Amino acid sequence: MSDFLSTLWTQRYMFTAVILFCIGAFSLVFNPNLIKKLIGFDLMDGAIYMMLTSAGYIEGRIAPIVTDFSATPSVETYINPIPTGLVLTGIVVSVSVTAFALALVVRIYKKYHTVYLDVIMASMKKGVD
Amino acid sequence: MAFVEVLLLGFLVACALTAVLHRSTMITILTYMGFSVVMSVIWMLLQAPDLAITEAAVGAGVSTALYFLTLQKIRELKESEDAEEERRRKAGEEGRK
Amino acid sequence: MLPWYQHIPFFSIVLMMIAGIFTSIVHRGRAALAVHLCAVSAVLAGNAALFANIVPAGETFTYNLGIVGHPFGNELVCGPLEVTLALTFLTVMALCVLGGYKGIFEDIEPEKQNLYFVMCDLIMASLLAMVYTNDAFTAYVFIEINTISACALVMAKDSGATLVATIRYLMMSLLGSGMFLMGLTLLYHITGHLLIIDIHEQVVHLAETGSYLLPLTVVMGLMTLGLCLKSALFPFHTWLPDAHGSATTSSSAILSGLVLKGYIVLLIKCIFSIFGEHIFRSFHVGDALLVMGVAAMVYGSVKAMGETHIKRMIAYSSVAQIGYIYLGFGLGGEAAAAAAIYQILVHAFTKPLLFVCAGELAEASGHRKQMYYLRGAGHRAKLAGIGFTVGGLSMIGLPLLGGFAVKFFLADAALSGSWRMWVALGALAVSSVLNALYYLPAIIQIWTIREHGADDLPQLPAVKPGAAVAVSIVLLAVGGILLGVFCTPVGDLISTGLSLL
Amino acid sequence: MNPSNRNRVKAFFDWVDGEEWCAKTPDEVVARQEKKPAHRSSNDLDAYRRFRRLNQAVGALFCITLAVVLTMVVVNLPLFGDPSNPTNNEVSARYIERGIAETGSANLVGGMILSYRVFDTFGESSVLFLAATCVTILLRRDRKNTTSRDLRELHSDGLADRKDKDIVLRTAVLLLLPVSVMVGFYVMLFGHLSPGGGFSGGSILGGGMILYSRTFGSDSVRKFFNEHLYHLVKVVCLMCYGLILIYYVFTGSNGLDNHIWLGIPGNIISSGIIMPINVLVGFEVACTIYAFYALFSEGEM
Repeated sequence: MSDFLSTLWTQRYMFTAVILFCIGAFSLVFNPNLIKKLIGFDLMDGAIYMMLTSAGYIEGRIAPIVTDFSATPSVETYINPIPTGLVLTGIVVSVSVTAFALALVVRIYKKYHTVYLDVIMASMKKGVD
Repeated sequence: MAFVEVLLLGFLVACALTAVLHRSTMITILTYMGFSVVMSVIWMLLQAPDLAITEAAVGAGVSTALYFLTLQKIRELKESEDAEEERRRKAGEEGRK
Repeated sequence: MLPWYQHIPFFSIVLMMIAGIFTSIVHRGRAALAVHLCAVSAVLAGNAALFANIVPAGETFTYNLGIVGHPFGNELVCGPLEVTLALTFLTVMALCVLGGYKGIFEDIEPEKQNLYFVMCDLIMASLLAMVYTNDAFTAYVFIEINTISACALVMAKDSGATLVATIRYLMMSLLGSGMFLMGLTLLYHITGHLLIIDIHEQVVHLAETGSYLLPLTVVMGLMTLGLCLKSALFPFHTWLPDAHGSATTSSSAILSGLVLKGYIVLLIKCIFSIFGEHIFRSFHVGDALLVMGVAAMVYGSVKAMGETHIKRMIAYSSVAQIGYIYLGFGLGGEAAAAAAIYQILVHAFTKPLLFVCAGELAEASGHRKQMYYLRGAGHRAKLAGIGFTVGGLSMIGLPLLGGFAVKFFLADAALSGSWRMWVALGALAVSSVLNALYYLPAIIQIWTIREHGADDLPQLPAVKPGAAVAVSIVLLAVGGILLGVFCTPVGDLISTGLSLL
Repeated sequence: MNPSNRNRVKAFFDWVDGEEWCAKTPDEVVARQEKKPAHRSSNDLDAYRRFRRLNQAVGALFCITLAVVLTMVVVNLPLFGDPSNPTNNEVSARYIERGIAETGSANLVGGMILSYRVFDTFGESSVLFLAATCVTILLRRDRKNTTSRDLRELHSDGLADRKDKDIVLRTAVLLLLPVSVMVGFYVMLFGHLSPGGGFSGGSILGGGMILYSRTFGSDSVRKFFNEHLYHLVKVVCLMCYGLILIYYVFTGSNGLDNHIWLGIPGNIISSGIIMPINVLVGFEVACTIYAFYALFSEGEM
């Protein structure tokens, strides 16, 4: 048990990411409020990015930005640059999706006067659309 | 250092829970903004300054601005609807008189 | 210097993307359509040349997208299977747009028509990228491009129903991409690679040494689940009928014919290239796919029987047809997977055919899509009626049509003897009967002559299809029939491609 | 089947289908397809509210299960911060050791995503372009999404030239604006030397424009930035990016020398294609972000 806990402590970033991922996924799927669904999506993506970044972190090494150009950079100095690059790409994707989805929410509100998806579905069934 | 980490990570989880569970959409968006700011500190801890800058500009800046714009738009619409409703009601009352 | 044809995959993708970017400043809808068709035909010609060059030799090559060699950058991979899929997708894309172009210009505001074609261009680019990519993260980026542009196609009609359908589709898709990305993250963490070939090497190594087995299982689960969500496998199909049923004709055709298939192609890459079929089966993810596929086949058909809206009926039938594909993956073995890929090709031709014809029939019935109003529509729009009949019969599985070939291949592959055989054969039989139970009444309905004064429907004039629609219907139908007639050579081609994957 | 049984079956189907309207049982279908469609049956809103509770309880259970499974996975993953993790293999070593020699960029992350993985990054820029296009489809004013009442209100409220008269805000924004523009350009132009890059620089610039528009009215932005310019900048930037990508990949895959001058690492004019791409992406992002704002708040640029 203490073994488990100490591993969990070592993996604290990933563990937090898991919790955030689940909170985000819950909100994305089961919250009827569209804006909170989107917040859930952003939380979920943030959690994944945190997981990815922590996969590239190495204890005691620094960010891969070279300042001393006299020698060839050594692997021992810098952390793994790949995850950071991937997350950079990912963040752009998630902000684009957020903007698109928010525009949809605005239009839907204009049409149905609510942001609650289940209420919208109910009013659609009544043939209000 | 460990203390700071626990504090930040705990704050992230607390923000996420508040954002998801709180009734008010306004609070949700504000806590999400807090989440983004703390996230950018965490990127610094994880030695990813590129991400810290991007997260601060995008998560706490652009995303939040878009959320607020949406909320404002919705409020505006709601107010104009209410006004319209009011006008219609008054017109109806006058008609009845 | 590389042989010239090896550049084609990369240039196809980039050309489609640049065409999309350029289309956003072409302000007239018809000019945008012309740009789109030119780009697709150019890419189609290129891919045909590529096909001619590599398929006879059974050649596979990888293409570096960067300055240094193999494990250090993005990569594309191309073999017989990839190029066949790309050719099919390109053809069907052009035909879908042609078949529904009247609807596009009617349903969308004039100043926004060009933006619709931007979406078409980028969907095509992302499909090609998903087919050709050899890098798991590139796949993720293009999944997102595909998601956003597919949502835009649904909402292009801009009515209340399509907006709600779009947001439901978007939420489901976002969950799917989130799951996929989570799986990819974990996979990167335990293998340290993003190129599919290298990941495969590491996965084989991990499976042999038995390390990280739990993460590996969860990775498989997450990636498969993510792609299943996006390709509308039962029980994650809830968004599909609304989205496909309410969108404009060519959107429905593109969405069910191509977009769903893009994710399934990616799933093929996951199963065969990333994990390897053997390892994938040993983790029993395939059995889950089998069960869900069978459930989808039955459930989709039952729900389609209950629909009176013709496009929703066809959309529910898509749920069932996707089930066939997953049944193929679930059965396991090269033959079953080849049958599943065959189903991808057949469905890519047949479903757009049905949607385009349904659109035409509805137009001939005063833009009403309820079955009731479609009575006798076949007489008013003859070509569309014939097209619908061919498509419906192919779905039922009439010999010499594409659907029959699929069922034959699936049944053939199922004859391995295990419990899976009985499940698969039973599902195939039940689902064929169910298909007939809703396609036949629909076909009878559209060919029934209405007596004068027997009902309250107004008499409608016959409608002549435009040239573009006629070309689209004829070519889609011919494609489906050819796939049914020449099933052996195409099947062989797919098996070769699959073994080279 | 008796009626109550049938309702239960119907409820089940509705549930599987995400609470959708569902038809009757299969037996009636053949007959019904020829009948005149009835209006969809109305459903009570309360049923949905009840459903919401149940749905969320099931969801919470599901998510907790997912959390437990993923926690078990996390415990079994390679340890955090360990140099011997599988991720620290020859690929990352190459990016670190030879990154400067091959890309000329001191910021290895920026160098990596814009040279070794430039195809991904082009895809990412297209995602942003795509999102901007979608927002345009949805929110740009046209006959369908704008009623005459909206237009009337827009003009009567003076929404079209909304200005903030608050002197504190105006002064603060005037002070903040040069800083944000400067920081934006710095992050963009020095993306190959210091943290940042095109995307973050562009967002900061775009944020500055939003602030300006918010305080001084969108008309004052329209003086120097209109829809025409927006399309021009967006398309020209992405096209140039695409052409650079084609040249770079074509020469790279053929193994040809691409004659791109890498410069002296650490200088501002260095790093081959990375600085130009950063600038192009930066301008595209700034335009797009302002376009988001303008479309959201007014429905036009």
